[in-house]
Parts: sequence; C-alpha cells; structure tokens
Amino acid sequence: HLNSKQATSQTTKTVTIGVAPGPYGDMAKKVIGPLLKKKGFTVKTKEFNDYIQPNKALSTGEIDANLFQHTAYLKTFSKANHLKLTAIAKTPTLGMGIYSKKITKLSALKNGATVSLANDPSNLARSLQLLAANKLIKLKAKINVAQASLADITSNPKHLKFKTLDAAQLPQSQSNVTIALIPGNYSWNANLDPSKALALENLSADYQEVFVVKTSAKNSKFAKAVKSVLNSQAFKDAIAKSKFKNFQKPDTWK
Amino acid sequence: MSQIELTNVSVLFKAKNRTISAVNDVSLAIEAGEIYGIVGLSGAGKSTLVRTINGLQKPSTGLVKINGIDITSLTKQKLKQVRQKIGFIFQNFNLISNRTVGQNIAFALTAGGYPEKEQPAKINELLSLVGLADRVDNYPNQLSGGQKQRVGIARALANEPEILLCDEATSALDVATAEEIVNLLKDINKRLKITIVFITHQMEVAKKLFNRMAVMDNGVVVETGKTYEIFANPQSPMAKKLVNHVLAVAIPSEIKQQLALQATQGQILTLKYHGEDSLHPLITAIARETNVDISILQGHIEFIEARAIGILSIYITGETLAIKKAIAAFNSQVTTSAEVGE
Amino acid sequence: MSQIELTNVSVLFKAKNRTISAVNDVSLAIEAGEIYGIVGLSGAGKSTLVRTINGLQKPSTGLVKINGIDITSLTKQKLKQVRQKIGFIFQNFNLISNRTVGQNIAFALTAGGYPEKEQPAKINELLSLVGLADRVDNYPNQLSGGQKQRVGIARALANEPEILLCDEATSALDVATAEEIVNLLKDINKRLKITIVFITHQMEVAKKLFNRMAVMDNGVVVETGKTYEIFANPQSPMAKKLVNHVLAVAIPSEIKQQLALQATQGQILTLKYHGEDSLHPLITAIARETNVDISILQGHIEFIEARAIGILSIYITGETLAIKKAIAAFNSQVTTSAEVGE
Amino acid sequence: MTETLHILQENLGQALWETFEMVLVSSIIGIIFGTLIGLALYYYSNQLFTPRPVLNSIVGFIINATRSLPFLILMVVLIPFAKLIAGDPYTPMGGAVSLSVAAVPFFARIAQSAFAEVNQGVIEAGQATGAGFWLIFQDVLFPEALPALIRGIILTIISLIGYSAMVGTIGAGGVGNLAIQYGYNRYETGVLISVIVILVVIVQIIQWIGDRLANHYTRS
Amino acid sequence: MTETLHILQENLGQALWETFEMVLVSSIIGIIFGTLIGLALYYYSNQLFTPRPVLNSIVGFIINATRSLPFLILMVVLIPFAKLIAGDPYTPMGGAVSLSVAAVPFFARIAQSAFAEVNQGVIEAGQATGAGFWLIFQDVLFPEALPALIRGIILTIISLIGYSAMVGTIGAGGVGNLAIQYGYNRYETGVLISVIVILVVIVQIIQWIGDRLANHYTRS
Ligand SMILES: Nc1ncnc2c1ncn2[C@@H]1O[C@H](COP(=O)(O)OP(=O)(O)OP(=O)(O)O)[C@@H](O)[C@H]1O
Ligand SMILES: Nc1ncnc2c1ncn2[C@@H]1O[C@H](COP(=O)(O)OP(=O)(O)OP(=O)(O)O)[C@@H](O)[C@H]1O
Ligand SMILES: [Mg+2]
Ligand SMILES: [Mg+2]
Repeated sequence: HLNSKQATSQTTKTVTIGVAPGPYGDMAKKVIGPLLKKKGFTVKTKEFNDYIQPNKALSTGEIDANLFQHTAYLKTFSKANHLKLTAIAKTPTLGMGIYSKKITKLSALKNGATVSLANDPSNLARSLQLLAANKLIKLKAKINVAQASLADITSNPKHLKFKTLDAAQLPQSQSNVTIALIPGNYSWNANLDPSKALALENLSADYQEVFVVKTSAKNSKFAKAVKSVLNSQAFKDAIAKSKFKNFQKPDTWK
Repeated sequence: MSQIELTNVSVLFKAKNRTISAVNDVSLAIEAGEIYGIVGLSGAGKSTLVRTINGLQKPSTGLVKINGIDITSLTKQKLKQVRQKIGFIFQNFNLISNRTVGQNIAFALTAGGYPEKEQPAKINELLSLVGLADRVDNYPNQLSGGQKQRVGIARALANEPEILLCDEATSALDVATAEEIVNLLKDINKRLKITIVFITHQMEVAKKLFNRMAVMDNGVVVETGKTYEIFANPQSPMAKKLVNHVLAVAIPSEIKQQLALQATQGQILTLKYHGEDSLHPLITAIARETNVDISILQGHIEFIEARAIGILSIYITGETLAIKKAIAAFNSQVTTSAEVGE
Repeated sequence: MSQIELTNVSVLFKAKNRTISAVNDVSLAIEAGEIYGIVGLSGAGKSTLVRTINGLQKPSTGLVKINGIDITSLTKQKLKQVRQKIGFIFQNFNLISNRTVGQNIAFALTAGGYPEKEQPAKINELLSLVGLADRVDNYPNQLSGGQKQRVGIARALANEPEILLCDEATSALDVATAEEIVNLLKDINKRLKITIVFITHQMEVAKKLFNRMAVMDNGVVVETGKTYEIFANPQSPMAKKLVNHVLAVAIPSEIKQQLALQATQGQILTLKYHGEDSLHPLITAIARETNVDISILQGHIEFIEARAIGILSIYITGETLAIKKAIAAFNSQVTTSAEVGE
Repeated sequence: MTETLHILQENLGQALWETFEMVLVSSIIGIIFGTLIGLALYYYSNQLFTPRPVLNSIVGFIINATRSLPFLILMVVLIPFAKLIAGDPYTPMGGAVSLSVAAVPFFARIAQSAFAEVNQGVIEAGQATGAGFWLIFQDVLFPEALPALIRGIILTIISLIGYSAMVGTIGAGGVGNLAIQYGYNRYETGVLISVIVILVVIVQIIQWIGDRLANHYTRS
Repeated sequence: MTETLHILQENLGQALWETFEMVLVSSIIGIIFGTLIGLALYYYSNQLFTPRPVLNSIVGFIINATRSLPFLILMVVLIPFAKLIAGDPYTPMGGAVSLSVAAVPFFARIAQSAFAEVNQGVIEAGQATGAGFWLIFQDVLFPEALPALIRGIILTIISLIGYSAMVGTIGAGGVGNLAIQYGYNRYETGVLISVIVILVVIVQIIQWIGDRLANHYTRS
C-alpha cells in the first residue's frame, strides 16, 4: 500500500509499446497500462500494420517493448535478423480459428474446396499446422515458421485450393471461399465468435503471445515492473472482468 | 437581302482594367458574289470584325446575318452547317502542327462531308493550286511562312465555300505568289460566284482584287464604297492616308534640289488622273499649245477595274506666261492638279 | 573584313524520304552599317539563311563569320555574347504567350544585362517607338497580328544591337505603320550605325529601305547588288520577275480594247527610265519634234536612292511616219524602250 | 541462392503474367475512360465549346472524390464491387477492378491537362470548317495533345505497376506481391532483388518506347 | 456512433497534422527536385540546347529505377535511409522521406512533359537575345509550362495524400492510417467514412485552387 503510493508520487516515465491491430493493443492500453501506471510508467502504444517493423523498431530503440507476437515468431525472426530480443512474460492469447459461412463442420468439406489463409509467413505457418492438425493436409517434417509457404505442404488429399491473402482480408474472404483460417486478432476485430469456429488452434507454449523487450533491457526497472504486473493477481482479475476473458490463458497461470 | 449583313456590330474586350472597343457599331452589307475588302491600320479591328461573320467572335451587341439568318442566335448544329459554307483563312495560319499538310486539308474535307475515297485527289488538286503539291506529306513546321499560309488558303478552299473570309491571306507571300493567289481567288469568284471578304494591308492586292471596300479606323468603319472611288476620291483622313501611301505623292527633296540647279526654272505640277483621262494625249497637246517643255518627274498611273487612276508629277519649263497658260490648261482638263510650291 | 560573311553556306533538311536544300552554297558579305535586303519567292530559303547568321540554324556546310569570328564553332558562352549584339525579329513573332508585352521586352533587356531599375522606362520608350506604350500590360493573345509584330520589333531593338536581323518585320503591318517602322529602322541605322539584314517580300519596303540586296531563288542567291541597280537592271529571271511585279509592265487587255476603238490608230511604247532621265522634257520634246500626240497610259516612276527609275507606257498617235520617227527618237534617248503589240 | 532460384522458377512466370493482366486491363480502362472524362472536363470548361460550370463541377467532384481515397483504402472499399464485376476479388481480374477505378480519375486529370495545352487558334480553325466536336477531337485536339497524352500514359502505367503490388498483397498476386511475400516477409533478399531488377527493366522499356512515341508525334 | 466520435476526437487532429506534415514536406521536395530533374531530362534531350544522350539516359535510368519499385517496397527498402535522415523512421518526417523519394521521379516526368510542350519558336526567340539557359528557364520555359506544371503539382499532391496512407500504416500516422486502423482493421465504418469525407473535401479544395491558378496563368 505504502509502496504503491510512493511510486505514484514519483515522476512517471513514458514507455512506448509496439502493437499490431487487434486485441493486444487494447489489452496493453486498457489493462496493462493502468497497472503499469501504478508502477510509475505511462504507457503509450504505437500501432504497426505488419509484423516486421515492431521488432525492428524495438531493436533500434524506437519503442521500449512490443506485444504482438508469439515465442516461435520471436525466435525465428530475431535469429534471421540478428536481433537481441527477449520475451519477459506471456499474456492471454486468442488463437487462430477455421471459420466458414458455407459449412458447419469440417467433415462437410468437399474435394476441391477453396481455403483462404494468411499470406504472411508466421500466420501461414500456423494456418498450415492448424490444417494439418485437422488432418486436411500433411506437412514437411520441419517447417520454418518465419519462412513458411505453400511449398511446405507434402500432401493435399482433398485437393484443396489455397488462396493466400492479406490477413486483414480473411474475415471478408469468407464469402468467397469455403473455409477461412483467421488469426485471432483479426477474427476478434471482425467480431467473429470463437465458439462458432469449425476448429480452433490449440496454442502450444510457443504460440502464446509474449511481451518482448530488448535483451539488454530485460533486467531494467521497466522489465521488472512488467513481469510483476503480468503475473499479478490484479492482472488476472482485470482480464477476467474484461472482454479478453475468453482468451487462452498462459500455462503459467494454472 | 444582302448575303452578309452586319447591323450595329460592336465587340468589346476587357483587358487589364480597361475596355478595348475593337469593333464599334459597324453596319455593313456585302452582296453575294462580290469581293469585299476591309483595310485599316494595324489594330483597327479588321480581324475581330471578320471573326464575327462566322461566329468565331460573338459580338457584344449587334446582329450578324448570313443569307438573312442571324447567326448569333443559332444552335450549335445550325452554326456548323452555316460554317461549312464559309471558308476562313487565318492571319496566323492555325495549322494542326502534328498533322501533315495533306491531313490538315483532309480534315476540312471531312468536316464538309467530302467522300473519303476522293479526298487524296482533291487534296492534290488544292495543293497544286497553291503550288505545294509535293509537300503533301510534310508537317507545318517543315514549311516556310508563306508555304504555311498557302496551306491555309488551300484548306479554306477545300469545301468550295459560298463565302470566303480571308484575314491577310497573302501577307506572308512574295508579290509573285501573292499575285497568283489573287488571280486564283478572282477566278474562283468569277467561276463559282463565291463571296469573298478580304482583309489586307497590301494596297497592291486591294486595288487588284476588291470590288468594294470598307476602311476601318479604331474600330469604326469610316468609309465604304467602290474600290475605284476610294482610291480615286478618298474622303476620310484614314482612307487618304492609306491611298496616298500607294500613290507616292511627295516629291523627294533631292529632286527639288536637282531641279533648282537646272538652267531654266520651271514649275512642278501634280496631276491627278481619273477615269479615261489617260487615253488623251494631254501632256503633249498642252505642251504644243502653250509651247512649254514638260518632264515627267514621278508618278503612278494604273488601272483599277479598267479605269485609270493615278498621280503624275510633272515639271513645266518655258516662258513664265506659257507656264501659266499650261497650268490653266491642265487645271481645266484633269480632275485635279496642284502646283507644288517653289 | 566585312561584318557578316557567309562562305559557301548550305542548309539541308531531311523531310519524308527526300532532302530539301533550303540554302544552297550561299556566299555573302554584308558591311557594317548597311541595310542589306534579301528577297525571293515564298520558300526560297530566306528565313533559313538569316537564321544561320545568329546560329539559330547550323549550316550543313559552310562558314558564318560575324566580325571575323566563325560562329558555327563558338562555345555556347561565346555564342551568347555574340547574340546579345544581334537583334532578331521573327517572321512569326514568337512572343512568350504567358507574359505581358512589357515582360516580353524586359526579358530581352535582362538578357542584355540592362539594369533592372531602368527597365520600365526603357520598355516604355521602346513601346512608344512602335506605338504600343498603352499595351504594356496586355498579353500577346490580346493583340492584333500587327501589334504582335511590333512587340517583336521592340524586343529586337531592346539591347541596341549592332546587327538587326529582320525576317519579314513589316509583313503584318499596314502600309502606314510599315512606313513608320521603316523610317524608324532607317533612322536607327543612320544614328547608331547598326547593320540591318532585312528579309521582305514587300518591294515597296525593299526599295525604300535597302542599300544593297540579294535575290534568292530556290536556295541559291542568284543576284546581288545595289538596290537601285537591281530594280533598274535586274539580270536574273527571278529579279526580273520580282521587279516587274512592282513596275506593273503589262497593259491590261481592257485598255488595249479601248485603244482599238479609238479613231486614230497609234502605237504603244514602253519607256524605261533610269537615272536622271526624268528631268528631261523627253516626251514633249519628241512630240514637238516629230509632231505626234502622246498619251500616258500607265506607269510608275519614282526615286530609289534619289535616282529616278520607272516604266512608262505611252500611246503615240499621228502619221505613221511621224510615229516611226518618234519611236526612233525615244529609242535613242531612254535606256530601253519596247514597242508593244500590233 | 538455389532457394531464390527455386522460388523464382516456381512463381515468377505466373506473377509476371498476373501483373501484366492487372496492369494491362486497368491501363486500357483507365486510358479510355480517363480520356473521355478528361475530355468532358476540358469541354465543359472551355470558352470555345459549351461551358457548363455546373456539369463540370459535378464531373470534377466525382473524379476528385475517387482520387481522394488513398489507394490502400480504395481497394478495400471496392472489394464488394470487384466481386460483382470479376466474380472473385482475389484474382488479377479482381485487382484490376480497383486499379481501374484508381486509373480512370488519375488519367482523366492528365488528359484534361494535355487538352488544355492545345493552342486555341488551331481549335478555332477546326471550328471554322464547321467540323463537329468529335471530328475536332479526333483530328485536332487528339493529335495536338498526343505527345502529352503519351507521356501521361507512361506515367499512368508505371504508377499502376506500383499500385498492382498493393492489390497483389491483398490477394491479386503479381510480381510486387512476390517481392513482398518472399523478399520482405520471408527474407529472401535474392527474390526481392530479382524482382526489382525485372521491374526496372520493364519500366525502362516502357519509358523508352513512350519517349520515342512522344517524340515521334511531336512535330512543332 | 459515440465510439466513432470518440476515436475521431482523440485522433483526428493529430492525424490531420501528420498527413499535412508528410504531404507538405514531400510535395515541396518532390516539386523542387522533380522540376530540376525534369528540366535536366528536357535539357539534355532537346535539340535547341545541348543534347547529351548518355547523360540523359543515365538520369532517365535512375528516375525509372526509382519509379520501378512499387511504393510498398520502396518505403520498406528506404526505412534505413529514413532513419538516417529523420532520426525516427516511424514518424511523419520519417514517412516524408520515402514519400519524397517517390515524389521526385514522379514529378520529374510531369515537369519534363510540361517543358516538352513549350513552343520551340519561343525558346529560339529567347536564345536569339543571347539569354543564358537559366534566364530562358525563368522567363520563357517556366511561364509557358506553368499551367501544365500547376496541374501536375495537383496530381502529385493528391497522389502523395494517397501514398501517405501507406507510410501511415508502417508507423508514420496520418488520416489514411486512421481510416485503415479503425475503419478497415477494426470495422469502425464511421471513422472510415468520416476520414473519406474529410479527404474528399481537402482534395476538392486543392483541385479547385489548382484549376484556378492554372487558368489564371494560361494566356494563350
Ligand atoms: N525544318 C524543316 N524541314 C524541312 N524543310 C524545311 C524546314 N524548314 C524549312 N524548310 C524548307 O526549306 C525551304 C526554305 O524555307 P524558308 O523558311 O527559308 O523559306 P523563306 O524564303 O523564308 O519563305 P517565306 O517567304 O515563305 O517565309 C522551304 O521549301 C521550306 O519548306
Ligand atoms: N482578346 C483580346 N483582348 C483584348 N484586346 C484584344 C483582343 N483581341 C484583339 N484585341 C484588340 O482589339 C483591337 C483590334 O484587334 P484586331 O485583331 O481586330 O486588329 P486588326 O485590325 O486585325 O489588326 P492587324 O492588322 O494588326 O491584324 C486591337 O487593339 C487589339 O489589341
Ligand atoms: Mg488582324
Ligand atoms: Mg520565311
């Protein structure tokens, strides 16, 4: 009690968190921000419309943290681009879903049906894995998450026709295709109900959303504050009361 | 009903906080088949006036009638039909720069509904008329000034118009080529009975070509009449100014000096010839009668519409009394004669 | 060393699979301070030739020297300096359409290094010379054809050039305005000793203005000489053609018909006047001597550089023998005379 | 390196064809309708014809309204329209729809400007023959404006190639999309560079042809 | 509705300012350098001046190369450059860098075309006075080409407003980005429509001013 009072009386520091359009920006603003404020940090968010700039911007110090990616992407990306970035905590995550306006269950999927999926490699990799998990296709043994492409498919027994689109187009593409694989943030923005999905991604730890800072700053006051906030009961309660309540919770929360 | 009737036509231009009255209350009637000339100083309003005749320039006030139809109030469609019967030769040519000479004329032919197949032959005929048959495939920028003007003439003639409006149609041409064009126009006028309205500042052309003419001064038509009459008896100061330039009245001072050095002193007399005067052996008759000697100093006598017109400056020598007599004789026989002061 | 020397200058143009030889092996020498004329039919190559003098047209072969310097091989910088001393009046004016009359002239002044502050006064002076002082703020498209030409003249005079190249500088002007311009140029020529090269098809202008002239025919200079000589004794067919057009030699058929109806038959004679002939009482003297009557039919006698020149067509009536005698007398006294017809 | 080659082998041919399709279709539509609208803007505002300020403002307004939308927004807004026209909006033909909608007003302004530069005297000379507007257009306005129109067409085609990359990324394919998907999103710099080289060559050729044509039709 | 109003209240002012900043800076740079390069292209290819085919090809090649890159790729490729120039590439100033790089060659071609349409005779008349090239440029070429240049400037500014939406999405902000982030990505149609209306009004005003200026400077 006394502690927090002290902290607020100190001058606050402004930090910028890079986000992508979707729920996590709001989460950063509406839930994490107020909690961090109590720790002496004023949170500003900066929105990026792609998945490359937020990491690059973080590494060059234009932003202090970002919240838009999962561990798998972070790893491959920072390796490919020689960036030193570290995930310091996980947040609740909305996974990718298979949605359709034409069919109500995956078993009704006919041969030669069209499938729309994201064209950026990270989402594409997850889409392929989601399809594979539902036995619609087979994939190469190891696929490079940051460079996935349709060439990674080894078997396509239903002769599905794939249409790779800008992820933001996927909700709208439902009227043109049989099924659409829509990443969580886009389905969320499009007000699609996850409970209506034909299938939902079971997020492995690697695909849960992480809060990332520069490796050199992983022990900074700010990083510590974030860690403590994201693991606090206050945060869990806030999430439970928010519109993010249906998101898949980090394993560590159990 | 005259073919072209202008009634109280005025054209005003607004330019930099003042109004220029380019054409000022002009009324003219031009008959079918005549060659009507318009002369005047640079900026008098000639081009502007002629542009009102085919509607390129809307008059600020006044009526313009062609064959009795007021063209200022015609629909576009009707105006087009009227224009197809009016050829226009522009002072600054206005050729389509990215089209060949042949294509420039083909355009006019097409506008007049000339069948496409027969166009090449017609184009060749028209260009031959103006001496440019071998230039059919050249672009305007490959032509000399006079050649461009001749293409403009060929284009205006393309549709065998009823009315031909010529704005300085020969001003870029040498005298020989101009004469050819003038003869061509005269011939067309006679053969096809087309009406020609011709602006020129070339008085040579004026006197050879025009039946009647109007003299403009500062937007106003100050004089109209038969060409012969205006050359012979200009009434307005402007007409006098223009005509006198042709008839070279003044005697160069050098000549006066030379005469002053002559042994026998005499008298300079300027005779003005009109009508049939030239066919009378005037000078020799008077010389013989009064026993004076007469030298011809300078002058200009020629024929406008087959009637003589001109001025002759003569130098009369002899006895003082004889000179007096001779002068009296001249005064009684030629239209006017003036003694030129010592 | 002449001020302008052209040596074997030729200009070839390629146009649609043929080559036009616009200027063909022309050599000319023009002296400082003279007014040199170039005449010829439309398309003869006059403009092209004059454009080589200030380097606007590179000759295909040949040398162009100004004050002894070959300008075809000058650097751009040097060429600019040479051009600042050469005014050029364009046949088609070439005014900057989006600049006012005043700005058009200011441009030339600035190019010649005239101090900016003094420009308005100079512009006013130049425009007053050509009678357009009140038009300083107008745009070229607000001017008549002749007014545009006068702006072109004012612009060319702006930098008080040593050499003035005039391509049909008066062709869009009425006779009165043209005469003013000609007098202006003559005056400038005398006062400032500038050299003027003047293309014109207006023979009136030629004879009043030129000291010497060249006659061009089809790219070739066929004749050069003093203006008086060329008007008096044209040698080449082209010079004869141009001069005869001025001196109106042919007698209209109507006149011949009228003469044929006369009671007493006579003889038409054409006298050619040269030099001082006009000061002799030739006609009356011969008439008295041979006892014939002489009427003056038409003719043109005037003064070029203070010497008479002209043609007089006369009609001699009287006894057949007397007429013969009279003709013989004329033949012995005037430069040439020719019996016409019959 | 072999990876790059492999990707190119697999995708380049089709991507080039897709770009070609999109750009060709939208250029043709843009040029035809753009010329007509540009002509209307010129016609209704020129003193020599029938000035109709109101009609002119309306056409101008529609043109401007379409031009106001950033292409990024325009193409998204137009997806339903593309679907209507082309069936599937996520095809080169679907992409060509939004490209065309962008090209028309762009080229309309270029055409308007080209016509506005034509000497008024020459048009008057055309009118003096009694020619109708279409004949004047065909034989006077058009040839006189042609060099400027050709330069404008080049500008349009090259701009459309650029825009085609954008519709490419939302599903229409093409070389721009190839470059972005592999070169940018998947770090295959080789692909990016190859595509850039190919684009440079293509643009260079288009420009060269355009310049030659423009000079060929300039006779003044 | 209140949501829309709220978003607009919160973001519109700044977004407008950002767009203004980006477009203004890149227009100015594009017009200045574009005019110079367009002039060079004109100068080195015109018979009246010093034709230098090689130099002309090189300048032309660089221009075309820059124009070849779809803007989407160009702006990404230029991020390091933007950082160098503007410090932070994800700001309006950073965005203005890639916009400028796109605007220069675009306007260069427009300027070249405008100069190429100027009557050769008038330029010859300028040369006959002995004027140097810069004087001819200033007093002949420029005024004669001005109406076409003004129309080209309008075309450029409006195109830049469109492109600014793209740099907006990678971090430079602006109204285009506002429309996309809220209108497209978040289905706040109200925001999308509001931004479109604002853009239409802005573009309309720019066009209106441009047309008036172009007519004012046309005297032939
Ligand atoms: N650029 C060109 N290309 C082809 N031929 C040309 C070109 N310029 C001029 N000519 C031709 O060269 C010849 C001479 O032209 P030039 O302009 O010198 O004649 P000019 O004597 O001035 O005639 P005018 O009195 O009609 O002005 C003409 O036959 C003309 O058609
Ligand atoms: N668009 C215009 N705006 C303003 N004034 C004009 C316009 N057009 C012509 N004028 C003026 O109107 C007057 C008459 O011009 P017009 O062209 O009719 O003369 P013109 O008699 O044909 O002269 P020229 O023999 O020199 O061709 C001139 O003073 C001219 O400057
Ligand atoms: Mg006139
Ligand atoms: Mg000439």
